[in-house]
Amino acid sequence: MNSKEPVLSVSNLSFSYPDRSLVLKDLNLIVWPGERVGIIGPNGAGKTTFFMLICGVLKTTSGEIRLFGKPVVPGEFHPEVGMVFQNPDDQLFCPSVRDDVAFGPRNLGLPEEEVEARVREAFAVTGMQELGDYPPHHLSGGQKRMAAIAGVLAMRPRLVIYDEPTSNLDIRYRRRLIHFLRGARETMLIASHDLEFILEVCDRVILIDEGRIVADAKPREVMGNAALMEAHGLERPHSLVPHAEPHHN
Amino acid sequence: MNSKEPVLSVSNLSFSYPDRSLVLKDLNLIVWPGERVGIIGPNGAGKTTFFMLICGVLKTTSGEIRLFGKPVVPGEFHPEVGMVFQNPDDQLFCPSVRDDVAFGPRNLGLPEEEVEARVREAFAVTGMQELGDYPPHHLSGGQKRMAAIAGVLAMRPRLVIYDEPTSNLDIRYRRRLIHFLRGARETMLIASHDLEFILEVCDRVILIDEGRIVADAKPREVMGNAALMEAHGLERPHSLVPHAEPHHN
Amino acid sequence: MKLQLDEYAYLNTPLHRWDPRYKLISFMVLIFAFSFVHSLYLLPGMVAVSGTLYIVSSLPLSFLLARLRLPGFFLLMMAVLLPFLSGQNALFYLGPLAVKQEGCLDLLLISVKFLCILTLVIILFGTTPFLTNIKAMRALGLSSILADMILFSYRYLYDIGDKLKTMETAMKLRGFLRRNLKSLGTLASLAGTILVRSYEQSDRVYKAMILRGYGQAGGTRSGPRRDEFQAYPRDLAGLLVLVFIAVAFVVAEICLR
Amino acid sequence: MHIPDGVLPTAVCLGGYATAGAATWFSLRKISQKENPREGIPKASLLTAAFLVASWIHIPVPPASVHLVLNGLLGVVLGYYAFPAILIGLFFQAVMFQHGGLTTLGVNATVMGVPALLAYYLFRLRNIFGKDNRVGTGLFAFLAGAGGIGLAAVTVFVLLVTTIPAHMDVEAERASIYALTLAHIPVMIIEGVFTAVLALFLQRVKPELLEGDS
Ligand SMILES: Nc1ncnc2c1ncn2[C@@H]1O[C@H](COP(=O)(O)OP(=O)(O)OP(=O)(O)O)[C@@H](O)[C@H]1O
Ligand SMILES: Nc1ncnc2c1ncn2[C@@H]1O[C@H](COP(=O)(O)OP(=O)(O)OP(=O)(O)O)[C@@H](O)[C@H]1O
Ligand SMILES: [Mg+2]
Ligand SMILES: [Mg+2]
Repeated sequence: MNSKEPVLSVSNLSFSYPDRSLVLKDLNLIVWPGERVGIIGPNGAGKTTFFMLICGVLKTTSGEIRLFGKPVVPGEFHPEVGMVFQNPDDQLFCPSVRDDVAFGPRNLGLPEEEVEARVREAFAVTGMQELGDYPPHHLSGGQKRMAAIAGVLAMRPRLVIYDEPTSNLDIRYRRRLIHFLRGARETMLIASHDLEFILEVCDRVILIDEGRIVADAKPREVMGNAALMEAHGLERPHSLVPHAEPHHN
Repeated sequence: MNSKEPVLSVSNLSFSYPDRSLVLKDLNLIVWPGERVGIIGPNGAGKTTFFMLICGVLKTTSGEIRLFGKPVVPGEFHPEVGMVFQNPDDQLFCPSVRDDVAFGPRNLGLPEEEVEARVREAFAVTGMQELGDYPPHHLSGGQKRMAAIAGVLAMRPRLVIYDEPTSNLDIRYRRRLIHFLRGARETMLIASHDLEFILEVCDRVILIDEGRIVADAKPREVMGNAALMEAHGLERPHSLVPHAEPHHN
Repeated sequence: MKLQLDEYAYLNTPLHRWDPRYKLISFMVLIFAFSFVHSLYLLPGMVAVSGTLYIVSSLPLSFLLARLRLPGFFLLMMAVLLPFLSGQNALFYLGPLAVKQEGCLDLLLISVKFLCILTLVIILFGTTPFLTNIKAMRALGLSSILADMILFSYRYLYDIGDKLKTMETAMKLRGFLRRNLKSLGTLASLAGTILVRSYEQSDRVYKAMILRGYGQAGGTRSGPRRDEFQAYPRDLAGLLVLVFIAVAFVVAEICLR
Repeated sequence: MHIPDGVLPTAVCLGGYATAGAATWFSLRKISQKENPREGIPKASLLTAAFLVASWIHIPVPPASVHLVLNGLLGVVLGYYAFPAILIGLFFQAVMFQHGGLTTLGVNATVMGVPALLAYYLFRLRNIFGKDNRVGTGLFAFLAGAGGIGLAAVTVFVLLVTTIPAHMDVEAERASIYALTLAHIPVMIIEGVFTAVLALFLQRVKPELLEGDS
């Protein structure tokens, strides 16, 4: 997998909000194609801020971010990168689900048949076909999340960023999402407080606290380390406590 | 505990929305003082609707709900009942956290010293003292949730209803909430998709699916029953799978 | 919150099948022709035209009646004032007040025109999904800034309406009763919170939009292209029929003056 | 408050569309001069929806309750976006709630929107006292709120009374305009107070929202 150039490379990144200094402090990180990187850490650790910087929505205070070898220019649009926001309400801004999914491909300037095809494909992946004509605000929480994901996938990004994808999902939808993510081929960054979910989906975990990367290793190594987890206000997930009876195949 | 009159008694309750019939079907339920009742079930099961009916926000289609022996009259105010909404933003509408917490006691017509005392007490319980002068929309998700809880507690309700209290909370805040709820003396109804949380806090669990009560028993009985849980799109929580190493004292 | 303007837009009648762009133009022309009418002799014709269209649309009568409630107040106010204020020739006396002939005729004219135009508006927006109508307006050349604003506001109207309802509930649960003017301050902070939350949400929405290429290749257009609509000769025929009727009313009005 | 269909002569309706078109053009030009117009669209749309919703809050005026129009406040908060916002808000009200009308959309938008723009200019005068002065903000917000609705009301009455009853004599016309205007003074006071309280709330919680043009 490491044969090609990195998808994302971050060097010496620091960031301050006007009224809050050094939310991120000297971050270094390289993500390779096909990796599924989980990002964990307490509320206010800086996860969302980090994602906004990667997308060029916020401007770095110092340091550099490169996507697919090219430096990120704030305010510029990067069709290779898709982001699913923490709150799907922020992301579903069109009056119908179908319009929302078509929004991105249309902005790419694709011809109408190609837009159609993309929408159909994204619907098929997320299982949203029947809900296409619904207004997004009539959907349940789980369906909204799936619609937001469909909207991002329709742009065929090579890197997808998910910010807390399981919050407000019931267990049925959560399982569907796990299933779908494990089958996907894009590179992913996933921030979540749901550690069991990270454990099931990711092949690498980064622990952030107070704007610093505290650990970066295989999920079982980071999250199985009870001392490390507790030092950063987290807990070892239940499934990493040794069990008498196996319960995942 | 069963010595006194029930806090809540629901008999043959059914409910339909104008455009969606029988969201709740023939519910029967009695809750005794001091009970901590967890309510679980998939998205759209009817949990929030049930809470709205108890508070008299919605009007029952048929059947009866009694609180502390008196029938619930829709639109009437019940100071004995407090509700923490699924989304704390819906609940925080004053310019500062302190004003927000004082809002309820002021509406009760209490003298200003008493209002003060209530606010101080609610702050102490939730640990919000330092944030009193902040505007609620500058708080983080977890702090907003705690502020909403403080506002409800300041009214000293005898029955408190929590709708998804842990969604968007990080593990630190979640643990603090568990701690606080386990120490509280009020009767509680708690709806949540976080089954581990329900397991730690409640002494009784009700499983609702498609508007019907499917199970009503001790948490370990309901949630430990893998067949029952899976039949209703749920999963047995990890901590109920037999363990080799104890991890809760 | 339910507005259910396009509750019956799924029905299948000639009016429902009509290309929304042609329907929009035809109805607007007819509506303006109706508003031009002043002659009492043309009123039966107006009632006949709008009544026929309503029957063709297959919308239930209750749908129309439910929508009359709010504007009904305005009519009531006119009914109370006009017959007494307008004109010289008293028809009869109600105690000391003279009920004047001209006033009554004014009232008749205004109410009939009002009802007929209202019926047309309800057919226009009741037989096409609202969004399709906005898309048709854009296809007809409505400024894309305005069209985008309409689409986004429509989208958030429901959202914010639901928020308001939930917040009012939360206030009531904490003992807030709007009994007197003293609650003005609390209601103002309720409205203020709605504004602040919408403003902050708009910031996040904007970020989500640029991440999906808003304002890139396709300009500010977020909706459909012109080729979403397809017109057939029967769409044009419908347009010609309604425009002909509209012209007939205008000509008749001018001749009768 | 909004004039329904079928009441005004066609010439007045078309005139209304002309003035509304001019005001919209003026506003959009000011907007494109000032800031990134792309950024303004989601902001203005969300606030348009929020204002429409806020105007559904009913204010208890014993023994009844009233809904506010809030056009003065709209000017105070939205600045040059106020006119397009009012145009769209009235369009929704006309087609969804049959409040106002399609032929009279231009007239209604002019009647509500021009006072909103004036209220915006009036509110900017608070800078005499400095942006953080609460007395200045409260005072000018009251004037903007009361003036916005007052001006709109008087214009509506003049339009209605002079155009509808074709057979009314001048004397009676003038008398009824005065009467209707006087009857509206309590409404003006309530709108003014509400706008002032709300502006003070915003100044405390989210001062950016009051800057309208920034
Ligand atoms: N616009 C802003 N202005 C100032 N400070 C901000 C802003 N947004 C976030 N912050 C602060 O920056 C820090 C990092 O916030 P961020 O949203 O990145 O955290 P997070 O890791 O995503 O947390 P969560 O788990 O709650 O989503 C927090 O302390 C937060 O209060
Ligand atoms: N205002 C409404 N009008 C019509 N249907 C509604 C309304 N509110 C909820 N419903 C429907 O009623 C059902 C029950 O909704 P409810 O909100 O009670 O579910 P819930 O158990 O709280 O779900 P969640 O876990 O997502 O919070 C759902 O199918 C929902 O779509
Ligand atoms: Mg975050
Ligand atoms: Mg719910």
